[in-house]
Amino acid sequence: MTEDIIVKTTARLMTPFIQMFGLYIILHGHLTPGGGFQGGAVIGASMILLAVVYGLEEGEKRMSHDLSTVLESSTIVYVLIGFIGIAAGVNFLASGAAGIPLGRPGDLLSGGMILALNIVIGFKVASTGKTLFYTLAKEDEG
Amino acid sequence: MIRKWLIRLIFIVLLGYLVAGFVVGLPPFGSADAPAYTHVVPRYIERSVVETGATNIISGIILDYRAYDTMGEATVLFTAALAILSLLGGEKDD
Amino acid sequence: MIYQVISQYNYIAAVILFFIGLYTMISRKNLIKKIIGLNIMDTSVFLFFISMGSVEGGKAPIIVLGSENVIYVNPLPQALILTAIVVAVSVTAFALALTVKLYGDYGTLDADKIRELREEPG
Amino acid sequence: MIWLIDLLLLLFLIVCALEATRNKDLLSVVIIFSSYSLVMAIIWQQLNAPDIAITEAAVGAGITTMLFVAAISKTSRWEE
Amino acid sequence: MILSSHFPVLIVVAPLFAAYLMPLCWRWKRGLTKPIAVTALTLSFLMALNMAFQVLRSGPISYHAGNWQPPWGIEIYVDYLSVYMALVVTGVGLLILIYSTKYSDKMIEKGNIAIFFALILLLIAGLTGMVVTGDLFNLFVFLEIASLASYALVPIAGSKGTKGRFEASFRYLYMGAIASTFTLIAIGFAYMATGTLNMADLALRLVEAREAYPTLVLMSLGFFVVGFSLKSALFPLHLWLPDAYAHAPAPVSALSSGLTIKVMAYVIIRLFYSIFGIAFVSSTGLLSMIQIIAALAIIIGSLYAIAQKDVIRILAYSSVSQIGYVILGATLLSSDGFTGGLLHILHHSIMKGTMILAVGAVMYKTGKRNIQDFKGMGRRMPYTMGAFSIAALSMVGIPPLTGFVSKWFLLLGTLEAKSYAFTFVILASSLLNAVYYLRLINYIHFKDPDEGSVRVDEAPMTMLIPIVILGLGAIFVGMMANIPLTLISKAVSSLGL
Repeated sequence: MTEDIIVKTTARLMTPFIQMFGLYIILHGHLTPGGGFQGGAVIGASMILLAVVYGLEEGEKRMSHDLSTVLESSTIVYVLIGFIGIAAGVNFLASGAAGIPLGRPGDLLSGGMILALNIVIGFKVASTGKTLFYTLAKEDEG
Repeated sequence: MIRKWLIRLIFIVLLGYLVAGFVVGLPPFGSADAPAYTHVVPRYIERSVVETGATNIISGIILDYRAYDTMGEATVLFTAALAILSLLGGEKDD
Repeated sequence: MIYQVISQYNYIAAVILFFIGLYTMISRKNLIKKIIGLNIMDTSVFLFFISMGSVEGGKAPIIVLGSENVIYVNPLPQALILTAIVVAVSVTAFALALTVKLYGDYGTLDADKIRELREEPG
Repeated sequence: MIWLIDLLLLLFLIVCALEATRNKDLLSVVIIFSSYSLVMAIIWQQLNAPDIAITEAAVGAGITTMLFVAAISKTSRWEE
Repeated sequence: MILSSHFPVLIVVAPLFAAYLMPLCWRWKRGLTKPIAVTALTLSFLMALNMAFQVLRSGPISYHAGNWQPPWGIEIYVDYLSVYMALVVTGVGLLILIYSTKYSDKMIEKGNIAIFFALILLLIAGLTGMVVTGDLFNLFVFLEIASLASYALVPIAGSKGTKGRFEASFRYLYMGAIASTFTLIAIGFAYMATGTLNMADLALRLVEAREAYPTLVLMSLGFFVVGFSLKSALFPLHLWLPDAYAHAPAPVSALSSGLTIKVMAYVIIRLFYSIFGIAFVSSTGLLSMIQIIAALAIIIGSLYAIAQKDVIRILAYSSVSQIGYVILGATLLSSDGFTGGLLHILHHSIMKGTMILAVGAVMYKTGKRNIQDFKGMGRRMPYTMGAFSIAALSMVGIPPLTGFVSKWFLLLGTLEAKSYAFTFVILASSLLNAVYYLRLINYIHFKDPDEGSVRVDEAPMTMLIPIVILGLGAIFVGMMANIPLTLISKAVSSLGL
């Protein structure tokens, strides 16, 4: 990676905003265009940007291996949310029927399980995007 | 060389056939009377706000009406991550 | 007849892109080219789906609370395509990982050369 | 008038796809493919599919392109 | 709260859940990896068994995921055919998984073991999901899970695998991706013509749609058939299969051959009978075309198998031939033929499973699998090779083994349909099967081993038990064919034959 001060500074300044934007897309997925996939992809892309500008090792430092293992398996939470339906006596992945409050349409806290599922998907997509790129771009040691 | 041109020829003929013979048979573009718009979808459009609480209908569909699909989709991502890790990832014993 | 064909230009473009992608997949020997072809083919299918969901005078399927008599476009194909895009990315990523490994083994990305190299040792 | 713009965008897509098939420099192909994805995103916005447009812009033009670039940087840039 | 009413979804979720746990286990509690995998699949199998009784007692089960009514939400629909396939998939899958627990220690790179089990679980969950779903797009999603897992399982052995494994996997992916795209297009066409994705609803609405949008329905059917013919390796679209089998680890070959291509054939059956309607399919002329293709597959697959030297490749080409039997049986339009085709699914899953696992056990011991290396193996690994021989004899169709029963029904079917050419094809192919399987048996039991070949003894218990159970299954199912036949005959009559 070249020592380009402009690129590095810009990347450092931009990354928090990009990630904030990604988070916004995730959290407002049930109100505005976007959702877990889109926001997760934006956050994943911001991590890829960091890796491209600063090199892979620097990016690796920001996320420990344990954490990314846990995030890889975050789909478990999706299934657990699905079990709420069964626990409530209705079917798998039921939301309104399981008695999860739907809230007032238009509020941030509305939409039953949609918000929670969006967050799970967002983490999942971001971490997978990061894993895919890092694994593909990593130099072979042997 | 002949094989290459043969493939191209077959492709162009197929393409012409499809464009002429098949596109005509589709419901008109942008029509509101097409079956795709009149059978299942009206409920999503009219009642998703009441039934799922989401104003974004697409969120309502993928994470509530068809949430089981989305679980599968997250699983596809999980599979892809595992698949790549098995090829290029982590610890190797020699 | 001609008008009927012309007015469906989205579908025509999707069909043409589909065949360009399929042609790239079949005729090019380079593995990365094949994967690009696969992606073009996939996006053409997505274009077809989204065009199918389009409705004359329709708005994006985000409900504006309080407004009435708004026509929205068909949201279901869009929801399906969201899933399909993720699937396409997963397959692409895995295919690219395989090409990296193949290059490491054979030093080339040409499908024919790889086959020759593989059959040489017996 | 708006249909003319749509038509131009679709033509641009087809030209991009053809060029991606023809070009021998894989890195150029990937960049062309990236712009193809962006134009596709615009078309989807035109067709009132903002969700898909955002996804395509973030995934197709962002993540997929970076994956291609990473793969090309570890293999060869030229198609023989 | 009755848990058993949730079995249609839990049967898929249990292996998925275990698969999600695999990376966590590998990181913190390595000892738990294999027990969790086996437990999850055992649960799945028990649920399938329970569902079989439920279905036999009170008819098909319809489960609405998320409590949404079918055309709007996703319906999981378990009828006789689905539950039969689910039993085959989870049962054979469980035995293969138990076998892999030992096999993976030596034959899979250590860093990949957890991923290996996770992918096997994902593959089986994907196949089960495809079998029980009642929604077309859901079918596509689970198809992708299963496909991606099976592409990734081919090169999983890492540095312990063969040299061509990446190329085999790439070829498989290349064909599979085209097939998946075709399937997606077909789903798009079907949706465009009818406006629904639910299979039962689709079947109703297609009747009208055939009048309104004839080309669309026809194209949808065509793309479906091409896509799933590719996936099920129906001749002449089988080119990916021998390589993928030869380079994959033995349990993976057993899974693909025993289960994956069978489930793809199941989807073809489902499309023909439950969605498009067999009368319509037959009126388009597609049905007779597929009959001929299947007959060609039977003969040409066997001929290729005779020419091979590598035992796994013999078995791979034999699979190409056997999938022909299943498809031929399903398209004969006679109830006996259909029964034979469905029974052949069970028969072939068990037999091919036994044989590939037995070959895997030999590879585990000697690292070789050329037909020459099998000389005298019968004396060194008597139980493994005994099971192998039973399976091979069953494939040839010796009575009282299963192969005989399914081929008998197929023959009756061809006679009932008055397609005497196909009667001849089945008889001729039995002869061809006999040529290569009896040659194998001859090598194994009646030849002396080469001088200086590796001395080996019986395979370890965890590997031997699944092989022997599967081998005994050949005798058991053959003798008591009425047990699977109760389910199959209900499936056949419920599909309208």
